[in-house]
Amino acid sequence: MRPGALSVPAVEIRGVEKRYGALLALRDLSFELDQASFTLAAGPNGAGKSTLLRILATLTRPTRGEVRLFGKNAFGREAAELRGRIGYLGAEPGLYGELTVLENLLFAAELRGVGRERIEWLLSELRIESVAEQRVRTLSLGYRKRAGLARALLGAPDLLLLDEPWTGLDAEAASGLTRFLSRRLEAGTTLVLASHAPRDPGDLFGGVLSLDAGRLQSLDASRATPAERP
Amino acid sequence: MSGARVAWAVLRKDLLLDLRSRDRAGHMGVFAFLVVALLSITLPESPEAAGAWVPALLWILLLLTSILGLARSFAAESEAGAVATLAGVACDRGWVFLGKAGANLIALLALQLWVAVLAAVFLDVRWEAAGWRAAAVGALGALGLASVGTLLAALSVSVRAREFLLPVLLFPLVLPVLVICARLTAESLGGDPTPGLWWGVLGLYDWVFVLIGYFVFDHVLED
Amino acid sequence: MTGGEVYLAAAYAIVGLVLLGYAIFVERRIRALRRSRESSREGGRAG
Amino acid sequence: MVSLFVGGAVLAVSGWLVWLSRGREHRGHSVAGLLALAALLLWAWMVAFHAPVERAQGLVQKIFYVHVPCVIPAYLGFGLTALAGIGFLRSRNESWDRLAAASAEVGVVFCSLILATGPIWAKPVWGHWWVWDLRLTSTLVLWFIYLAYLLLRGFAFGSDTARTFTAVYGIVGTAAIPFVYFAVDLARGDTLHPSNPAREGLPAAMSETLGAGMVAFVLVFGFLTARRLAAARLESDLLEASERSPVG
Repeated sequence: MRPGALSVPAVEIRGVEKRYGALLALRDLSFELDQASFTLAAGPNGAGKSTLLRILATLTRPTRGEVRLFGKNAFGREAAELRGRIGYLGAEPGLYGELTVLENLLFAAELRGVGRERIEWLLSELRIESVAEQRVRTLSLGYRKRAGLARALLGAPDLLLLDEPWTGLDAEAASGLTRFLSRRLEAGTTLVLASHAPRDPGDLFGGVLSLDAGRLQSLDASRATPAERP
Repeated sequence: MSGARVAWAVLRKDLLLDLRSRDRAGHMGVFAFLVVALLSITLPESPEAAGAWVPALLWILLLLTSILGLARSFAAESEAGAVATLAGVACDRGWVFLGKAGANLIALLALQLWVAVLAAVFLDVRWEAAGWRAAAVGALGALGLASVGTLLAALSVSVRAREFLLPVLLFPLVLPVLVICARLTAESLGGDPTPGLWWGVLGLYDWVFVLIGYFVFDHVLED
Repeated sequence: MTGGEVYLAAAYAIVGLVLLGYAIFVERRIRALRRSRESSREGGRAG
Repeated sequence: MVSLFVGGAVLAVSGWLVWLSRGREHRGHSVAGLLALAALLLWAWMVAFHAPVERAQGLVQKIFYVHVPCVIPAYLGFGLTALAGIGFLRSRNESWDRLAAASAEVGVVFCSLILATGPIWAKPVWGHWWVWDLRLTSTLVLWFIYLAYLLLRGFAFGSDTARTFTAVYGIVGTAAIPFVYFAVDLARGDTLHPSNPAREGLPAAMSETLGAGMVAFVLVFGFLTARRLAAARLESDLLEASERSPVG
C-alpha cells in the first residue's frame, strides 16, 4: 500500500460535465470514492461510463467541474505525477498489433520507468507467458485483454480503471480475472470498473455507481474496505 | 520519471514499427522515385537551365513526400487505440512529442538520403561539390518539417478529411523552410551566395517550433 | 483624366460592399439566433 | 504622431474585445459603431479633399488609403486569435474560443480585402494584376493560414478537441508569420511596393489621411468582431439550452 493518508478519498468529483458539441455525455456528476474501494460503474451503453473512466484517467478533460485524485487536482500541476499512479484499460487494449506482447509491455514499462521483473511477474500472474513472443495482432480477444490489463498494471497503480474488462472473456478467464482483481483490491488498489451487463463477479462487489444518460442515478457505496470484507 | 527516457522509448518504438511494417518507408520511397523520374524526363535538357530549379524542386518533392510519412505517423496509435497509452505517461507529454518528432526526423533524413541519390543519378546533381553544407541544410530543414509536421499530424489524426487537411494546415507554415532550404541548397551547389543570416533564421525556426510542440502537446494528446 | 478613376472606384466599392455585406450578415445572424432562442424558451416552458 | 493614434486605437480595441468576450452582457456596441462610423466619415472626407493627388500615379494612387489600412486589422485579427488560443489552453474557458473564432473571421475579411485591392492598384500602375512583392505575398500566405484555421475549425466542429486544436493552430500559425515575412523577403527581395510607406516619408496630408484610415479600419474591425462575438455567445447559449430542455 503506498504511504499516504488512507483518509484522503481516492476520487473526488464535483459538478463534472462533459459535452461533445450538442451531446451532453455527463451531466453535473458529484461523488467520492474511498481508497482501496471497489466500484462498478453500471448502466446501459451510452450512459457515460467510458467518458467517466477516461476523465478519471485524466485522458479527457471535463467541460466543467472539478476532479481530484488522492487529494490532488487531476488536471493541475500534479497531473503528470498522478498519471504515474493510474492504470487504465479502455475498450481497446491499447497495444500495437505489429509488436509482440513482450515488446508492447517493454515499451509501456519504459513509459512508466518500470523494470523487467515486474513484466515477468505480470506475464505469469495473468498466465500469458505462452503468447509473450507472438504479435498482438494474431491473438484472441481474451489474450489481448489480459495483455492490455498487464500494460495497465505495470506501474503498480493505486487507481485501476478498467472499461468492460469481462467482455470477450470465456468463463474460466473471467473468474481468473475476478480472482486477480480481488487480490489487487486486498493490496490496497482502488478499482473502478465499467460494465454495461453487470455480471456478478462474486465477492468483489463493493459499491455500484449507476449512470443513465450521463446522470448519476445512484451510488450504493458500501465502503467495503479490505479489512471488513467477509 | 525522466522525460528523456520516455522520448527515447517512443522514438525507438516508432522506428521498430517502421522497420517491422515498412509500408510508411515504402510509400515515401516509391513516391519520391516516381517524381524524380518524372522531373528528369520533363526538365529541359540543358543542365544549367535545370540547375537553378533543381534545389527548389527537390525541396518541394521532400515536402510532398513527407506528407505521406507524417499522415501515417499517428496511424499506429489510432488503430491500436494506444493514444491513451501515450497520453498516460507519468511525465510532461511534451516528451512524447519529442520522441515522435525524433522518429519522423530520422524518417525524413533517410528520405533525403534517398532523394539525394536519385537526384545524383537522374538529375546529375554533383553533391560532392556541396559537401557538408548541403547535409547541414538538409538536417535543419528536416528538423523544421518534422517538428511542425508532427504537431499538425497529431492535431489532424482525429479530424474528418485529414488527408486533405494536413497539407492545407502544413504548407503555409513550412513555406519558410522550403524557401530558405532551397536557396541554401542552391548556394551549396555553387549557386549565388546567400547571407549567413538565413542559417540563423532556419535554426531559429526549428528551435521555436520544437519548443511550441513541446509545450502544447500536453493539450493535443488530451481528447 | 486617365482611366484610373475606374480602378479607384472599383477598389473603394469592393471594400465598402464587403464590409457592409459582412456587417449585415452578422446582424441577420444575431436576429435569427435571438428568434430561435425565444422560440426554444417558449418551447421549454410549454414542454 | 499619427502612429501614436493608430497604436492607441489598436490597444483600445483589443482590450475592449478581450473584456467583452469575458463578460456576460454586451455593452458599448452602439458607441463603438458610432465611433467607427465617425472615423470612416472623417477618413472619407480626408481622402477626397485633404490628401493631394499624387503627381506620378494620379488619382488611382488614392487606392493607397484603402489598401494599406486593411493590413492592421488583418494581422490584428490573427494576433487576437493566437492570444485567445493561449487563453483557452490555459483556462479552458469557452469565451476565449469564441473570441478566437470572431477575430479570425473578421480578420480574414480584411485580409481578403488587401488581396483584392492590391491587384486593382497594381494593374493600372505596374501593368499586371498580381505583383509578387514582399508585402502582398506575405499577406497571401497569411490568408492561407487563415483559410487553414477556419477549415480546421469547420472540420473539427463541436467536440472539445476542436477548440483545443484550433487554439493550437492559431498559436502555431501566428508564430510562423514573422518567418514567412523573412522567407518571402529572401525569395522576392525586389519589392515593387512603394519602398516603404513609412508615414514619416510621406507629405503630412498623405500620412494624416492614411493614419485616419488606419484608425477607422481598426475601429470597424472592433465593431464587427464585437457583433460577431455576440452572435457566437447566442449560438453557445442556444446549444446549451437545447440540452437542458427534455430531449427524448
